[in-house]
Amino acid sequence: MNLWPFVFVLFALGIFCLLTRRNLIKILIGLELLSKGATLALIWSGILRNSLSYTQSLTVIAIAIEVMVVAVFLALVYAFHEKSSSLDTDDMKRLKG
Amino acid sequence: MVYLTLGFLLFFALLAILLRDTLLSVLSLAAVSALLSIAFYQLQAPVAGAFELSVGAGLITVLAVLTISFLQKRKERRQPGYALWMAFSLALVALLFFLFQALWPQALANLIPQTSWGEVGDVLWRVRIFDLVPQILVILSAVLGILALLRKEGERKEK
Amino acid sequence: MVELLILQFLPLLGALIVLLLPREKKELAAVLALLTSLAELVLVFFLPEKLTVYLGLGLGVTMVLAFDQLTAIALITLSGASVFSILYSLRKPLGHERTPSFYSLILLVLFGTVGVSLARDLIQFYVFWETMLIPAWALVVNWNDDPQKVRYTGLKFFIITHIGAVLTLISILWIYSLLGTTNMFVLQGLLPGLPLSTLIAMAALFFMAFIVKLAIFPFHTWLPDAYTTSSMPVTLVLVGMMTAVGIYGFARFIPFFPREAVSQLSLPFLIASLVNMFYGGAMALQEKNVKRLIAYSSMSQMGYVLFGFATLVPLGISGSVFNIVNQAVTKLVLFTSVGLVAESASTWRIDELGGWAKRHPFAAVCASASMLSLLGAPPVLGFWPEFLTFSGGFSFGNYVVASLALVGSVLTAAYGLRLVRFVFFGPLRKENEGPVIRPSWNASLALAAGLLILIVFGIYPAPAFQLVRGALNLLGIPIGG
Amino acid sequence: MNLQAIPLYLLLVPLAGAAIVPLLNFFASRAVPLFSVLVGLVTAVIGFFLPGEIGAKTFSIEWLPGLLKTGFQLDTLSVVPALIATWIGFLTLIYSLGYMKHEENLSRYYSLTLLFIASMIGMSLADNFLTLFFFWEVMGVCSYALIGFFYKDPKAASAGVKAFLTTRIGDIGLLAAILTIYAFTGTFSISQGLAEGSKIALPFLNFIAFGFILGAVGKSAQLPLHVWLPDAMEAPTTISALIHAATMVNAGVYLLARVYPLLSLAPSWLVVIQWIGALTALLGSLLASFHNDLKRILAYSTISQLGYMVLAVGVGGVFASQFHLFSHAIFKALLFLCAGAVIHELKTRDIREMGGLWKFMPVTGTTFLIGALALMGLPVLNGFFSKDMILEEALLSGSWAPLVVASLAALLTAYYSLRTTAVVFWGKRRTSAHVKEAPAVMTGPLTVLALGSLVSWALVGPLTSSWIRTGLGAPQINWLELLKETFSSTAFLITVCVIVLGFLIFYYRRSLSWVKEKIPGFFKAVAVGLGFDIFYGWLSQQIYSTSGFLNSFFEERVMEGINKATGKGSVALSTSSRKMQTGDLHWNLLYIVIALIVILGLILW
Repeated sequence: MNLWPFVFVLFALGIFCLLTRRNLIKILIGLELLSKGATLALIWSGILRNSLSYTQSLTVIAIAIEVMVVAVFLALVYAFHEKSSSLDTDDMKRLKG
Repeated sequence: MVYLTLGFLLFFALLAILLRDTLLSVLSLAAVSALLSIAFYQLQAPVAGAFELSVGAGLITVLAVLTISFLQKRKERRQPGYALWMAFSLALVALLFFLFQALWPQALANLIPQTSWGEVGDVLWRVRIFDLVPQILVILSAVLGILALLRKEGERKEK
Repeated sequence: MVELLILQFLPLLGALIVLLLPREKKELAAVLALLTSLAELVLVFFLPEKLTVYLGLGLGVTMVLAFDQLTAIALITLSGASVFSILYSLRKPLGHERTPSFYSLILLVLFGTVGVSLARDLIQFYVFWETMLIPAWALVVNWNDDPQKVRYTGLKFFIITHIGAVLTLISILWIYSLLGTTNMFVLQGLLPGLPLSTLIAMAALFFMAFIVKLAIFPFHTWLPDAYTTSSMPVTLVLVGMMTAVGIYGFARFIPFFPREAVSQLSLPFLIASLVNMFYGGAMALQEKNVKRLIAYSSMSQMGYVLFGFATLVPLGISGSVFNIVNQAVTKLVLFTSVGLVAESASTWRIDELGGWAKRHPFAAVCASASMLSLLGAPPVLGFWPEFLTFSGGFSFGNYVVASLALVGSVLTAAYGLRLVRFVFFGPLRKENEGPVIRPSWNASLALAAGLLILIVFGIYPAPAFQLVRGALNLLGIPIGG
Repeated sequence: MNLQAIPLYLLLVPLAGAAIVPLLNFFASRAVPLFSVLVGLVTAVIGFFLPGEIGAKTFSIEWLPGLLKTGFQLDTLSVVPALIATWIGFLTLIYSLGYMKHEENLSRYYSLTLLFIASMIGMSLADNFLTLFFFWEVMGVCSYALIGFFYKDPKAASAGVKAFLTTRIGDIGLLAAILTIYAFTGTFSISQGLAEGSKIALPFLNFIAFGFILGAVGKSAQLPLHVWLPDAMEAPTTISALIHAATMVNAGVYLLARVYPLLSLAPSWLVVIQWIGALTALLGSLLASFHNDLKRILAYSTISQLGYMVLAVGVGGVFASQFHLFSHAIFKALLFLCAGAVIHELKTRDIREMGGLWKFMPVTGTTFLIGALALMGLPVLNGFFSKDMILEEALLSGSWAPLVVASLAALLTAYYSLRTTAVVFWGKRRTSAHVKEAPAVMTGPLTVLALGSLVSWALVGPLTSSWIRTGLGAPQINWLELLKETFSSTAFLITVCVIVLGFLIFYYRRSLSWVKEKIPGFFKAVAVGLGFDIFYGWLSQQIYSTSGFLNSFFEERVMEGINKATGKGSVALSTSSRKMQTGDLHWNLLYIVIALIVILGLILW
């Protein structure tokens, strides 16, 4: 059996979400999907190389860090909303050259 | 069996993307991670599964829902018609990945050293100790960052 | 061993301590900085002839510090110059701008220069080179007389000097990529193995940093502005330490590269030096602003220094190494003595000065002595380096170039005499008859020390020349019997 | 004392004096003049022992380790200028007690004068070219500083600068010659350098000879670099007497005599030397004849006398040149000091305001007359013998044209010396200023010098007896033979005729005034010194304006333009490239994804 397609589809979905959705929460979801794909890829390759415990530990670390990312991201979202009372990425054009 | 789980997972992921209501999409994201943890169990990776379930499905969802309920913004605005090139990019990415997979079948897996390790805990505390330290640093910095962001809010409110 | 480490890291320590002082403790900061530089100066004399230290910093990084006579010359000059400028800067009442950070920056510059002159590892050399440049830039930008021009000046200084430094870095990395080490002792043996064209290109790239620092012709534009806009102590730092380090770099790395490679660069260097002499001389001849005048004079003097190196003849190189000391002392004294006058006349315009010998006799004497030393006339120090340089030129065998350089020295005489004549001689102008800012004891002390060095070594140069000779013998450039 | 060290003492005593005087000035400024005179006295006393040292081997000092050991070379050629510097310097110092009494910054004056005496001694006694050049330059520096002694006066300051620059041009020639010799023979030693001169190829010999001649021309104010000497008269008169008449200006002639063996290897340059000397002699005497500034008259006459010496070297009469140098030093110093006494009284230098001073200052008048007679070369005065010897050498060497020119110059010399004496001391008074004889400290030296110019020629015996060492062959004669020879020589006839003619011209100058109407342009030209100064002024102005143009155009426009252009270019680059920054989050994300893919591909390649 081969789980790579699922990994790739997860990735693709995540990227699709990141690129298309304009809501910050949706972008968070895109990130989440990407990381899910990553963890899945880790576990699966662990299985392939039968060093599962090793990859599990990696996964654990990845998840922990992922949580941190999400927390900070949400804080950012909150701050942005406080500032511009919107969650729309069209309203963050400050970096426009 | 795993296929079924992952199929559901993909379905919920699509749902999470497509739903207009952010709250619902967050919930479906929780479903995704729950399914993922189940898949982990099925793949004899219980520890990772437990973590995924507790953290991925639990904590993140709670945080997201909290934020949404703070912000009172459930509805997402309508998308402008970017769909064409978005779909194109999606196709491109998927194509690239499949191409990649076709070219180097085992490449990704080969990144993992092929060794029979002991228990996860041993691995974490013996082998990957080098990761744990930075991880702690990451956690600290994240906490600090959040605090900073929220404190800014407080100040702005005072003004 | 340990004394070398002290020598290297004492200025850094001093800089940190001074930096931590509260803002209003100006005198304390000045005195601390002065003591640090003095300690450096004294320490040099207690070091053994030859000393090498490998200092492992972990992660495979090893500092290579070595002390020999050439380094000694550079160190004496550098620490002496920093003592001089700090001494000049702490006159009472201390200017509002003389904050602890000012002094700690000066000490940082000293730290960088000491590191440059001790480094025997190319990467280390580069790192210390930057360590020297950045505080100098901060000094130039923050302590200036001309706030609206300084932004441009600082930018120019930073960019041009860094272009040179980066070219040197490229050469260093190139050497590393080919030979796999940056330890100069090892490279000394490995370099001759490389193909000649590569060596020539490497050397040319490597010397760029020093060429820029010596303000050789196309890269000179930073120098007059930097000298002019920055306030006197900063100018003294630039004059005393930057120049010395530039010359030291040449002296250290011309023997470092294989001779056949460097000899290919000899002719371009000769031409550049001639251009520098005449161009700088012409600029200085017509310049109205005293500071710019001295800056351009320094430019043309650097032409002579480069000339000495470019001859690749032991005599010429010894002349230029001698110039490490001579240029620093001469220009410090000249700048200070003229600067005292200009500050009490509150103008730098040469045509608004005049007749100050009556009111600043000591400054007049110092200025005349240093001017003579500038144009290489005995019985002051400047005669010997200039003579050695020219004799190198004639031993080199290119009589046309050597004679041209001699003719250039007449130009030097012209602007030097013009400077002293229009600042100190002639009738005193009405508007200059206001109260004179007497040079406070420390400025006079610094001047007197400089004057003493100028005259004593001008009459009996043997000790200094002995040092130079020993240094060059160690580098495999034998002079005389 | 250890006789070996006499030259060293002779050098070090005035040097130490020069160093001590400024320190002394701090607490006992009154004592400075007396102290300096004392130092001068000690030096003069030591000087008496110097001739006994001739040919002695002296120790040498390691000056530049491994490169240069410097010592003393003691032969007649080198001892004579040293002694002149010592003794005339001493007399001048005494004279200064009276002359400089009312000036300020006396410590500077005395210190520099002592330094100058020391450097003249060092220059002439040096046994290697580098030391010679060192002291040569120190002399130049002292002369610069002393010309500018009255620095408040712009004329004086500019004159100092002019003197330094002009001599500097000569000095680089000298330095070039020295270094070329070093490049070929690997030694700075004079004797070795001269001995091995024959090994040098002819083109380089020519280069060397040119360098030496340039140096001599600059230092002893020969054509065309003579312009600095008249301006140097802004110095105190004592300085003019010591430096610009007796000692420093002779250095050039001394140098030529010293390196004569090398010059004789490049004979074409000897001719050049002859002509330089002859023309300078003529030019100097011509300008002196029509000038009204007393000191400038003497300056021009110095120039012309130096021309004689150079001519003598050119025709191979090295001894003659040195003999004339000796005599000239004495009587020209005398003339200058007398002029100083007069100027000190009248506070003017224009001879048209003088006249009839004879009965007010008899000593000065008499001594001046003696000096003037020696200058015009009247028999049994020292100037007569030496000048006669020069003319005779010219005769013997058969170089006629320079001889004719030189005789013409001698004629004019006779004329202007008579004219000056007459205008200043005879005739009726033209000024109402109250005039009295100079004090004893000033007349004393005058008398000594006057006696010297009467009898100094009798020293020809000892001079020639030890002359052999210099290897510049000259007949060994004592004073009796000198008398015989001189009065029996053809040159004597020339001298006599010339003097008589000059006297006649002077006597009938009123009736000769029609010449002025005939050729006014010539006199105008003479009045401006034949336009040398104008030319040099124009030249320096050109250089100055050229550099000004260089600055305003090249430095300000081109170089700054390059800098500014670089800045503008980079700014333009950034403004054009900022289009890439669409502030749109999704674009950034897309970039990130692409980069991710690329990096992944690279890793797994």
